[in-house]
Amino acid sequence: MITLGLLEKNTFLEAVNKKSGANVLECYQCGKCVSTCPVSSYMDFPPREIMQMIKLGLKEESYMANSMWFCLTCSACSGRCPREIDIPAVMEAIRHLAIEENYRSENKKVKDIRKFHDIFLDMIKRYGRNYELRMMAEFNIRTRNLFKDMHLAPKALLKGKIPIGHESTKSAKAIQRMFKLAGKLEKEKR
Amino acid sequence: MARVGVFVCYCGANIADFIDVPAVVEEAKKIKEVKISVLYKYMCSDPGQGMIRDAIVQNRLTSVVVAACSPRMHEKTFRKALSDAGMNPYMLEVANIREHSSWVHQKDKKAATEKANDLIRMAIAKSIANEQLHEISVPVTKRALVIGGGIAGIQAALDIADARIPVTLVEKSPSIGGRMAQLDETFPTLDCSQCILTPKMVDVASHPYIELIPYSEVIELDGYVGNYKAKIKKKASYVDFSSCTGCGACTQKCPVKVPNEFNMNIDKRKAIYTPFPQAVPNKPVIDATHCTMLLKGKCGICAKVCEKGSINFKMVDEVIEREVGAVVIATGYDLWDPKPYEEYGVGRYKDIITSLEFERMVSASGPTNGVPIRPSDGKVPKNVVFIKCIGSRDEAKGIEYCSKICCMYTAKHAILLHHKVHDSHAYIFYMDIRAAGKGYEEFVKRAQVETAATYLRGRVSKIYKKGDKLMVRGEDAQIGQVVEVEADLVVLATAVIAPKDNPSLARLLGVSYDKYGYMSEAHPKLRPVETAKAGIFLAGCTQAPKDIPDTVAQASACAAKVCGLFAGDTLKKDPMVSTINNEFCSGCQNCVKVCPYQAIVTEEIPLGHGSKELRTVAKINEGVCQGCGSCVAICRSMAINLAGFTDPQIINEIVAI
Amino acid sequence: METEVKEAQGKIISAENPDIVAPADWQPVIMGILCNWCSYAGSDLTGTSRIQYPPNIRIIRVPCSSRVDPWFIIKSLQTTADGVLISGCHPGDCHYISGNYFARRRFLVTKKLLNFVGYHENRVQFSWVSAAEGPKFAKVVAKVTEDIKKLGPLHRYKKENF
Amino acid sequence: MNKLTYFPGCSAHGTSEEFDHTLKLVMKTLDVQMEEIPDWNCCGATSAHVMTENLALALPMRNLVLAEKLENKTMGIACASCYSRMKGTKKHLDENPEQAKRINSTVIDEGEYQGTVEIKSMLQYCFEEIGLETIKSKVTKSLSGLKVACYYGCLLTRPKDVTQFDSPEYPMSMDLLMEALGAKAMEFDFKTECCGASFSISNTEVVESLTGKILEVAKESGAHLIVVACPLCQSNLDMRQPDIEKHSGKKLDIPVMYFTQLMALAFGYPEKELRLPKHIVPVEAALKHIGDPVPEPEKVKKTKKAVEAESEVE
Ligand SMILES: Cc1cc2nc3c(=O)[nH]c(=O)nc-3n(C[C@H](O)[C@H](O)[C@H](O)COP(=O)(O)OP(=O)(O)OC[C@H]3O[C@@H](n4cnc5c(N)ncnc54)[C@H](O)[C@@H]3O)c2cc1C
Ligand SMILES: Cc1cc2nc3c(=O)[nH]c(=O)nc-3n(C[C@H](O)[C@H](O)[C@H](O)COP(=O)(O)OP(=O)(O)OC[C@H]3O[C@@H](n4cnc5c(N)ncnc54)[C@H](O)[C@@H]3O)c2cc1C
Ligand code: SF4
Ligand code: SF4
Ligand code: SF4
Ligand code: SF4
Ligand code: SF4
Ligand code: SF4
Ligand code: SF4
Ligand code: SF4
Repeated sequence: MITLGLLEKNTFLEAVNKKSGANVLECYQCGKCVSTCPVSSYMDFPPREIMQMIKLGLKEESYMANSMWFCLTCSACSGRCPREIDIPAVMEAIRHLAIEENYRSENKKVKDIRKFHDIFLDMIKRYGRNYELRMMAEFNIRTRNLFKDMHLAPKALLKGKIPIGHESTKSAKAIQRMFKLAGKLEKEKR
Repeated sequence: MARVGVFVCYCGANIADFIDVPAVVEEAKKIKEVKISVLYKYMCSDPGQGMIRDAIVQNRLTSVVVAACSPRMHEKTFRKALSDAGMNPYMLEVANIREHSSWVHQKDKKAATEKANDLIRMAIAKSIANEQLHEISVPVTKRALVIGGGIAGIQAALDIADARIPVTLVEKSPSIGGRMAQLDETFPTLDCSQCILTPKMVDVASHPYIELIPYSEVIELDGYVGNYKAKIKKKASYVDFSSCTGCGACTQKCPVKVPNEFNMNIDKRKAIYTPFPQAVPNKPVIDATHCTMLLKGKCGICAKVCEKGSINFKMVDEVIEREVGAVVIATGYDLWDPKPYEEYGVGRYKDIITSLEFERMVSASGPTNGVPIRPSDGKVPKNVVFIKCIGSRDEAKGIEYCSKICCMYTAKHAILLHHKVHDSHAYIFYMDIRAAGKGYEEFVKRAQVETAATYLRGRVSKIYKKGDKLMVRGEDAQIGQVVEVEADLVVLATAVIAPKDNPSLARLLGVSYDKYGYMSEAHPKLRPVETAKAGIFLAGCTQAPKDIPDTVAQASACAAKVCGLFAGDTLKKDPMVSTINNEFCSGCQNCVKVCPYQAIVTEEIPLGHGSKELRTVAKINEGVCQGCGSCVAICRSMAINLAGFTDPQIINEIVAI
Repeated sequence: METEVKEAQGKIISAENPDIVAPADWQPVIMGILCNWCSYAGSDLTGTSRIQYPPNIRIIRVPCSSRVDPWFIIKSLQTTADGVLISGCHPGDCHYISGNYFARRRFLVTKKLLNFVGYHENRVQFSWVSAAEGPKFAKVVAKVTEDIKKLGPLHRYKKENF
Repeated sequence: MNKLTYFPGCSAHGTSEEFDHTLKLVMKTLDVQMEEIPDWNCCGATSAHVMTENLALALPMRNLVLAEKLENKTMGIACASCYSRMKGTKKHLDENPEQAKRINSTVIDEGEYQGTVEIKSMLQYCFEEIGLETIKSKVTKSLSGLKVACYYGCLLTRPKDVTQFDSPEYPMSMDLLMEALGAKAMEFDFKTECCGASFSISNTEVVESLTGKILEVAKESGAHLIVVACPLCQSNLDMRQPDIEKHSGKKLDIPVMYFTQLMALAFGYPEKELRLPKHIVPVEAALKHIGDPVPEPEKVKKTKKAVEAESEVE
């Protein structure tokens, strides 16, 4: 059971609205997003429920949900939402707020997803471009699932599907500088 | 020189306890125009009024100021006292020293007294500038014009005509009946629509006080309440209604087939047709956009078979005029086209139909003899999915409002489906069930329990094809699961929208309409059947979506309003209206733009005395003007004055303190 | 522009014109122009409810706020009043459909003009009071009175005003 | 000769080399000169977007700044994901000039952001700039007999206010393009359903389920193969198929080709130029359908009841 006290000022709602540019209060719980969303069945709270949680000011519960990590930003839901709510922007807002406020879900899948994104960014930082084989390998090592997808690898490599070498931008320096400055901007914002 | 009488009221203790009234009486006497200033316990009582009457006569007063309660209370009472004494009643001013002073400054008698003095000074100053006014009386033409012959127009016309007031009923299509004629059985009682409607249609046709003009439109309306002049365009029907017997021989033989709009294009009609068998009038018209004779000069079969010689290919549109005193607008509604629902495959899948198409199919006299079928293969569907709020409550694709009737007719459709196809099942996707009305919730319960229709709470997000089934996907929010229903047929409860020519009609009638195109009522709660333009009323869906019970109630209310308006031989009107002094008018027409009642028109007058050249000036129709004063304030030439609230009157008040 | 009352040796000085002074017990005169259907009815309700408010306001009744000619405002400030309150129906509730809408636009322009010629913007105020808002009317009057008091007199002090 | 700035995206030189290659062939035939952005970098894909707002804007911005240095007005992007990131970024930057300035500071070495290039996906470029008529005129080998299901994925047409191209629910541009080549585009309801591309490594379970459904419906449509315009879609639909078949026990066996491969084929390039061996699900059998006899389009059958009803009106 959740006890709802006096919700004089829903600061969580305000923060999400501000960051996303959407107005969550407009959601009238029609559920069209839920049956649109390709991954709603994997979310512990599908979009409609997340909207309601924000309205109720349930900040921690929202931060600990896996929903925004599963969101593929496919915009299918927002394209159909009768109230034209930018749902992926709301998901993104919760995600960024959770990162900023250092909430970390212990859910294995969420951890995997976060790791993947970290590695991907790392890859770009190092090479300026994505190096697919290395990334797959690194992901598998870091998620302790060494042999995941490995059955695909020989065939893919053989067929030239996944190249062995990699390219990188000449100005790797420029990219690294960008990462540094962007990181600084991120901190300033807080 | 003005001679003013001041009458100060104690109002028992209400005024006297908080204002030094004797001092107020004395203060008024200081003003030189004041010829008499007196005090009385209850000014509004008979002796009080008597005092005023006597004083008027004895002191030859030219205006009267009563210092008492709010003019909203007793202005009428005191005006009557004035006229009883032979004085023009509009020479009265009331100083509101009770609501505006004694009751609101009870702790400061000095200040309350000062304020009372000021209020009385202001009233005296104003009254000196008052002019003699006379109630306006306008003649009335006792004939009503009803536009639109759906159930709303039919009911209004019958009720007015039953009061022996002549009615002209103008219907755009070849027959009256409107949407109700297309319905099968109707909620909440499941009466057969045709059975309750057709007798009324016949009554219209035979009523001695009703002139039915089908296949026509109103194209112009001039004048004002009680005195409108309407121009009506009768479209060429190419059939002489006076000789045609309605035998139908022409229709039978006509070789041209056209999609039948009455049956939602499920079947075909001929180029010469009556929209449906019970049509009133039951005379055919030729659809000029399809008849090959009219298009290419070939055919003429109908003329050959007509024994009465009623067919006339040379017929042209005709404009007729009617003088009427009141107008009832009853142009009904349209249904929203669901094409924007691309995610449902609307337009690609034949087995997705609209509610009105379903209604025609289940109608016993409909194109499929009362059995619903799948348009794709003609098979009778078993699993039927109904989706509500299509285009309604959907600002992304349709409109924001709730269409009000679809929750109910969808419940009805579930019941009717079950009646027609016993082994069928209805699934209903809904967001809310809006069943507020007498017997409505009970009716929905019937659908839920007796028919065992499955209600699923959620908006459908996608429909796709699997074999010959349509897979309908939506969330069932009650169990928090996405569900897919295998459907044979999908019925969309499409939004009710305003007829698309409502705005142009509204403009020509001079009434206002809202952003959706519905005609606007004068007040949403207290004047729901009147428009802001006096003498023009609204009935049925032309004002907002509503079901038959509400439509009929509103239509009868319109009739009552019309009868009320026509109760006397003339209409009495408050004289506090504006007039334009055309000598000052520069012709800028700013006033024309601001008048909320379109009371101001322009006219041409000679440029100077005896000059042949003309100039444009504005003119106010006192029958239409409601006396708001907008035009007065906007006129830069100071050409307009509002009786009772003239510039001199108000300036006098301002400087009187 | 200064909004605080300037007091010098027991006198109040006009915010706009230092030459205009009044004694410390000075009370402003406020001209209230109210539409008949909403605000005037609302002010009547204040009375029937016996809600007390400052006695400085003098009320003129007009059919609609759209009847208010900017000239009335100017004339009031020039001759008798230290402030003007105009009040009409809420937007959308106008008895005459759209009058208050036109009125509002006109007032904003008038206010700008008055500002331009040197009047403090609080001298002229507008409000929406419905026929049911008796308490609101009292509040509005109290606030306007308070505001005008801060601005000091507009006219050379006349004893007989108070 | 038309000139076009080209952003290939990371996979063009990797997993989707056949896309890049055939695109270049096709553009040559269509007389378009492609100029690759020198020293471009990864657009950050979903990852940057997921984790940090500033980086998600900075990475594409660098490319935009580099592209502005070239003369061409238009930039064509091969990958739908890159396209979405770049175009979304541009829209955001143009709408928030203050933030644009701030982000620009991180890549200021490359130059000042102007917002002058117009971004199009390669499909959009073919459809809008080149036009179906021109494409039709270059066809030397009609693909008639071949039935295809066009899969657009989510990012090519969504969100609408970003892409400004075709319908987000039932787009037709690729279908029309295929018909211009002579192939038959089948009615396909899952044209824009998401395949879960950004989870292709981190959450394969999700991808399998989403992809499986799309493949099934495509198969159901009667198509011989699926046509795509995005490397991520291609690799997901193609590479995952064996696993999906294994886990579901259903035979799918539906090849997934780039629209440019089919264009190259229709323009007369030999099959070996299509780099068919790179496909996990073999393509050759499907292409054998080219030249199959095409049946007359079926007439819509009128419902019997409806016809009967007609004579009862009177
Ligand atoms: C599928 C469906 C099922 C329904 N079922 C029920 C039910 O079971 N029970 C119930 O109570 N209600 C039901 N309704 C609602 C019902 O149809 C309406 O309440 C009713 O028809 C409204 O009547 P009306 O006269 O206002 O409008 P209409 O029936 O639309 O009549 C308007 C008339 O005006 C004419 N007209 C339009 N413009 C002009 C013009 N410019 N000049 C002249 N004439 C013009 C039109 O030709 C038409 O004849 C249903 C509605 C739908 C869509
Ligand atoms: C909490 C609440 C809030 C509401 N808010 C709104 C709102 O915001 N907007 C809105 O549109 N509606 C609202 N309503 C509905 C509104 O109150 C009614 O629609 C309206 O009052 C109905 O008016 P009436 O004249 O039919 O009935 P009533 O107001 O009940 O009047 C009936 C009168 O008849 C008298 N009477 C009864 N029996 C007899 C008898 N035998 N002989 C003589 N006299 C008798 C009664 O004393 C009474 O004076 C609200 C209702 C409630 C309960
Ligand atoms: S589709 Fe939009 S309105 Fe409906 S539940 Fe989802 S967010 Fe809310
Ligand atoms: S944008 Fe996210 S929430 Fe919306 S449908 Fe796609 S995955 Fe689901
Ligand atoms: S055949 Fe002649 S009389 Fe008979 S319906 Fe036709 S027009 Fe009328
Ligand atoms: S003349 Fe026209 S209406 Fe008459 S039968 Fe021929 S096609 Fe039909
Ligand atoms: S009446 Fe019911 S179905 Fe119709 S719009 Fe309103 S809620 Fe939706
Ligand atoms: S009973 Fe009242 S609150 Fe309940 S649904 Fe009906 S109208 Fe709404
Ligand atoms: S605003 Fe005055 S001057 Fe202008 S047209 Fe009207 S009456 Fe004449
Ligand atoms: S007073 Fe009002 S209603 Fe009368 S003419 Fe002027 S603007 Fe129109």
